[in-house]
Amino acid sequence: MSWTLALEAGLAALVLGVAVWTLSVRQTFAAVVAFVVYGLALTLVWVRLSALDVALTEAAIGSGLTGVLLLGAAARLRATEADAVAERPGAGVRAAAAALAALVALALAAAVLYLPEPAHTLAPAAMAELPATGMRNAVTGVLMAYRAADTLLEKVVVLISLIGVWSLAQDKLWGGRPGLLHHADPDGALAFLARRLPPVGIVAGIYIAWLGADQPGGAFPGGTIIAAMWLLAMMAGVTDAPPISRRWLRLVLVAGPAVFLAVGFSGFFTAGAFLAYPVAYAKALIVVIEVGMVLTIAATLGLLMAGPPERSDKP
Amino acid sequence: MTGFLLAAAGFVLAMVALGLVRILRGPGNADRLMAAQLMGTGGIATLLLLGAATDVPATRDAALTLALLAIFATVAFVKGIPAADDPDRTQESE
Amino acid sequence: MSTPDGFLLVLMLTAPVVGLLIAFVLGGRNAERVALLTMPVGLIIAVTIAVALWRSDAALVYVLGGWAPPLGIVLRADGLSAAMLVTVAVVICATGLFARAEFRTPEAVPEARAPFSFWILLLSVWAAMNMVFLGGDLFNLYVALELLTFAAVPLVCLDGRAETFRAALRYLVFALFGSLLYLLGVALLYGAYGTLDIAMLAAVVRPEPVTWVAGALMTVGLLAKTALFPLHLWLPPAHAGAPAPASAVLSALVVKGSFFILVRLWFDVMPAVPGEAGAQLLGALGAAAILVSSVVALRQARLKLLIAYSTLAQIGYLFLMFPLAFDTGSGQLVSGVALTGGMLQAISHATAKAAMFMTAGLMYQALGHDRIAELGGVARALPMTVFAFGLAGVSLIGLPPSGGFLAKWLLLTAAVGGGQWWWVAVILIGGLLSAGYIFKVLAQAVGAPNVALTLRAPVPRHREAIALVLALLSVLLGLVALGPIDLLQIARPGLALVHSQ
Amino acid sequence: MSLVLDVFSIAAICAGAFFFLAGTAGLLRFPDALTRLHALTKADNLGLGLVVLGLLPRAGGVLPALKLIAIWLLVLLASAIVSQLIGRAARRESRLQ
Amino acid sequence: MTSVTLFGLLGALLVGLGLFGLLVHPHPLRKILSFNLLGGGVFLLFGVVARRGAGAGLGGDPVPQALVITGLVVAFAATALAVVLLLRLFQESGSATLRTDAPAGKDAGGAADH
Repeated sequence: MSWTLALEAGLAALVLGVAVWTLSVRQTFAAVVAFVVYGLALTLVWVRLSALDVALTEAAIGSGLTGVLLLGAAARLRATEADAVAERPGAGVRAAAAALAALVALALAAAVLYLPEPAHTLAPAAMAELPATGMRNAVTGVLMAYRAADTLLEKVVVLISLIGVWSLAQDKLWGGRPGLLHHADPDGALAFLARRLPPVGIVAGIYIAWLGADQPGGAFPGGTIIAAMWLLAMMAGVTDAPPISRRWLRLVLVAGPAVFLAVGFSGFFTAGAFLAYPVAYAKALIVVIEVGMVLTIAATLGLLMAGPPERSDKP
Repeated sequence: MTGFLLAAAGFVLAMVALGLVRILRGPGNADRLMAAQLMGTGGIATLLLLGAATDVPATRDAALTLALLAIFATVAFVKGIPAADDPDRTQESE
Repeated sequence: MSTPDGFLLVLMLTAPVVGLLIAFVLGGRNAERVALLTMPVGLIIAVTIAVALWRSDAALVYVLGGWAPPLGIVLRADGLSAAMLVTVAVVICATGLFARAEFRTPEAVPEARAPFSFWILLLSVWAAMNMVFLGGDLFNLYVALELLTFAAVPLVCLDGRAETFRAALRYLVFALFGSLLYLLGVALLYGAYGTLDIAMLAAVVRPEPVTWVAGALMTVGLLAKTALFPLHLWLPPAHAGAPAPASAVLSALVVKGSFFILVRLWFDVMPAVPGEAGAQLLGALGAAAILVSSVVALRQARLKLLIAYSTLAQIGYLFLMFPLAFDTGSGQLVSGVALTGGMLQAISHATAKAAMFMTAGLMYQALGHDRIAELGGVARALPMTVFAFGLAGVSLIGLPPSGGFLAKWLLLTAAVGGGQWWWVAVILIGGLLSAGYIFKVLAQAVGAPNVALTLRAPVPRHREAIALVLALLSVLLGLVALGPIDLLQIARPGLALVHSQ
Repeated sequence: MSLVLDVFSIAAICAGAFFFLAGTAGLLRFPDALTRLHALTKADNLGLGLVVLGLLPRAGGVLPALKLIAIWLLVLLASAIVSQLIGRAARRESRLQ
Repeated sequence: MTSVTLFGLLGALLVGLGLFGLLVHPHPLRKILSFNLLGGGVFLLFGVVARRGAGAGLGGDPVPQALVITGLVVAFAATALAVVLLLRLFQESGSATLRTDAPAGKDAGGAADH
C-alpha cells in the first residue's frame, strides 16, 4: 500500500467517522460541530480528487457558511431538542430505514464499481474548445461558457431563495433590517477582529475570484469569502445589515444575473447565439460577468445568512 | 522528500483526527469547538503539506480560504450562548 | 443545429426571468405591474411556439451559446413542451388576474411583504416550468427543479401562520430529498455514458445495472416531488393551507413540473429500461393513489382539503399512462394514444384544478370559512362561482365533452386495445368516486342554508368570471379531439417504430 | 545547498508535527477547558508556524512564500481571538451549569 | 484498490448514512444536517466520476466538477431557506415538530381555517 493510498484511506475513515458521529450524537450542537469537521475533511478529499475548484468552494460554502448557519440555528433551537427525543421512531421503523439506506448504498457501490472502463470524459473536448473562451481554467470555461445557462439559472435560484427567506418575515417588519441586532464590545476582541480581518479577506476574495480565469478559483469561492467578511462585520456589530427595501441593495442583488442576461442577449448580435461570446472579446465579457457575479454572490449569501427582516427600519 | 511530506501530512491529519474525540466527550460545547478549531488548523497544515508534496500550488488558496473562515464557527457559537452580561451579546428581535 | 424559430425558446425562458428581476428592483406596486405586463408577453411567445411547431411539424431546437452537446446545452420543444407551455401560460395569466384583489399593496405602505413576494414567486414558478419543458439536459433540469421548489415552498406559507410554516417545511424536506435522489441518478448516468443531453443519452443508454439504479433513484425522487402515493403526505396541508391563488398554482402547475421530467426520463431517455414490471408498478401506484385519495377526499369536512386530496387522486391518473404506453412487442414505452391521454389529463387537470381552488377561495372569502357542511345556500348567493366549481368538477369526473373525458377516454382506449382490463376498472371506479366528492360539495351548495347565510365580503364579478373561464376551458378542451390534439405528437420519437410493425 | 534546505525543511516540519501531537494530547488529557485551550493555541501558533517555516524553501518564489506567511498570520490572528472568545464562553458555560 | 474506488465507496456509504438520518431523525434541524451529509455523498460521486475522466492534461473531467460547484451553491441556498423556515416555525408555534397532529401553537384560533 502506497503512502498516498494510506493517507486517503485514513481520510476516508475520518469522513466516515465524522458522518456517523453527526448522525448518532444526541446533542444537536455536537452534531453540527461534527458536521463542520465533515466539511473540512471533504475539502481535503476534493484536493485528493484533483478538483481544486471544488475544494475552494467546499471550504468556503460547504464547511464555512453552512456550518455557521447551522450552529446559529442549533443555538436558537436548543429548547426543542427534548421534545424531538420523544418523537423518535420505534425499532421497527428504524430497522426498515436502515435496510432501505443499506440497499441504496449497496446499489450505489455496485454501480460505482461497474462504471465503464475506460471512463467517458469530456476533458479533451473541454480543453479543445477552451481557447475560444479566453479562459485557461477548464472548470471556469464550463461554468461561464459551455454550461453558462446552468450558471445563469443558478444565480436566479439563489436570488429566489433569498426572496423566499425574506417572505417569511413578519408583516410589520417588512422593509426592515435582516437578522438580530448585534452588539459588540467596541474595544473587545471580536470588534478588533471585525475591523482587521475584512480588508484582508476582501482582497483575498477578489484575488481568488480573479484567479478563476486561469487557475482554480472563481466567482463562487471569491464571492463567498467576501460574504463571510461582511457577515463577520455584522456579527461583531461593526456594521449593520441594510434595510431590505433599499434600492441600491436590490440593484446589487440582481447585478450578476442582469449582466449575465445582458451579455447573453448581446451574443445574439455579436456572436450569433444567446450566451455566445465573440472570440476576441470572450475573456473581457466573462470578466465583466464575473465582477457582477462576485458582487451579487457576496451580497446574496451574506443576506441569506442574516435571515429575514427582524427589526423595523424606523428608529 | 515527497514521501516525507505525505507522511507528515498523514501524521498531522491523524493527530487532529484523534483530537476529535473531544467532540464526543465534551463536556462543554466550548471543548467541542476547540476540537473543531484544532481540526481547522490541522486541515490547513495538511493542505499545505499535500500541496507541496504533489506540487499543486492551488492548494495554498484552499488553505487561505480555510484560514479566513476559521474564526466563523467560534463567532457563531459565542453569539449563540445566552448571557445578558456579555458585552458581545445579540439582541432578540423586537 | 438550431432551428430558425429556435430563438423563441430563449425568449420564452428569459421573459419571466427578466420580469422578475425588474419586479424585484422596482418593488412595491410596480412588482405587480411588471408581473402583469410580463404575462401577456409570455402567453404570446408560448402560442407563437405552438404555432411554429404546428407549421414546421418538427422540434424547435436552440443550441445555447453555440456550444453543441455533450459539452453544451440545448433547448428543445416538441409537442409535449409546446402544449404544456401554452397551458402554463394560460393558467399563470388567469391566476395573475385573479390574484390582483388578494395581493394588492395596501395604500398606506410603499411595499408589503405578501404582494411583493407573491408576484415575484409567481414569475419564478413560471420561469422554472418553462425551463422544465424546454431543457434538453438532465442537470439543467435539476437546476430548474430546484428553482421550482424554492419558488413554490414560500408560496405555501405566505400568510405566515404556524401550520403553514410547518406544511411548507415538510414540503421542503420532501422536495430536497427528491432532488438529491434525482441528482444522484444524474451523476451515475454521466459516469456511465459521459453525457447528460437527453437526445444523446437516448441513443446510447442500455438496460444494465447502472441505468436501473440511476433510473430507480431518479424516479423515486421525482415521485416524491409529484406527491404520488405513498410519497404524498406533504401535499394536502401544503396545498390546502396556501392562499387561494397560490394553491391554484401549486396544485395545477407545480406538481406537473416533476411529472414532466419523469415523462422525459421514461419516454425519451430510457424507454426500454424500465421494462413491463416497472411500468406496471408505476401504474399500480397511480391506481392506489386514485382509489385511496378519492376515498379520503370523500371524507373531508373542509373544501380546500377535499380539493387537495382530489389533486392526489388526479395525479394518480397521470401514472396510468406508463403501463398503457408499454409496448410488449418492442419491450419499451412508446409515444402513442396513452401518452396523449396522460398529457391531456395533465392539461385538463391544470385548468380545472386552478379554477376549483379559485372558486374555493371565493367561497372562503364570502363565507369566512370553507366547511362543506355549512355551504348551504351559497349557490344562490354566488351562482357563477358554484357553476364554475361544477364545470371544473365535470372535467375532473370525466364527463363528455370535457378534457378530462377525452383524456380518460384515450386511456381507456389504450387499456382495451392492449388488453389490460384491470386499468379500465380503476378508471371507472375513480370516476365514480370523484363524482361522489364533487356532488357532495354541490349538493350542499345548492341546498337550503341551515342558518341564514350572510356574506362577509362581496365577491367581485370579474374574479368569478376568471374561475369560470378556466373551468370552461377545461370542459371545452375535449374539442381538441377535432384536430389540435395532434400537436402533442409532433416531434415525438417511436411512432415510426410502431407503424412499421 | 539543497541538502541543507531539505534537512531544514524536515527538521522544521517534524517539530511542527510534534506540536500538533502535543496539542492533541493536551486537548485530550488536560483537566479543564482553559488548560485545553492553552494546548490548542500551541498547535495553532507553533505547529502550523513550523510547518510553514519548513515549507518556505519549497514555495518556489517570493510571492507564494508570502502567501504561506499570510496564511500563518491569519491563523495566528484567528487563534488569538478564538482563544479569548472560547475562554470567556467556557467560563460562562461553566457558570450556567 | 485505487483512490477512485475508495472515494466512490465512501460516497455510496455517505449517501446511505444521510438517507438513514433523513428518515429516522424527527428533529427538522437534524433532517437538514442529514440532507447536507447526503449532499456531500452525492457530490463525492460526481467527484469520483470526474476523477475517472482525467485526461488532456487535466486532473479530472471539468464538467462534473463544474456541476458540483453549482450544486454546492444550490444546496447552501436550500439549507438557508430550510433553517429560516424552521426558526420561524419555532417562533410562531414554540415548537419545532413536523408532526401533523402537533398542537397549533399561539394562533390556535384560526388554525387550519384557510
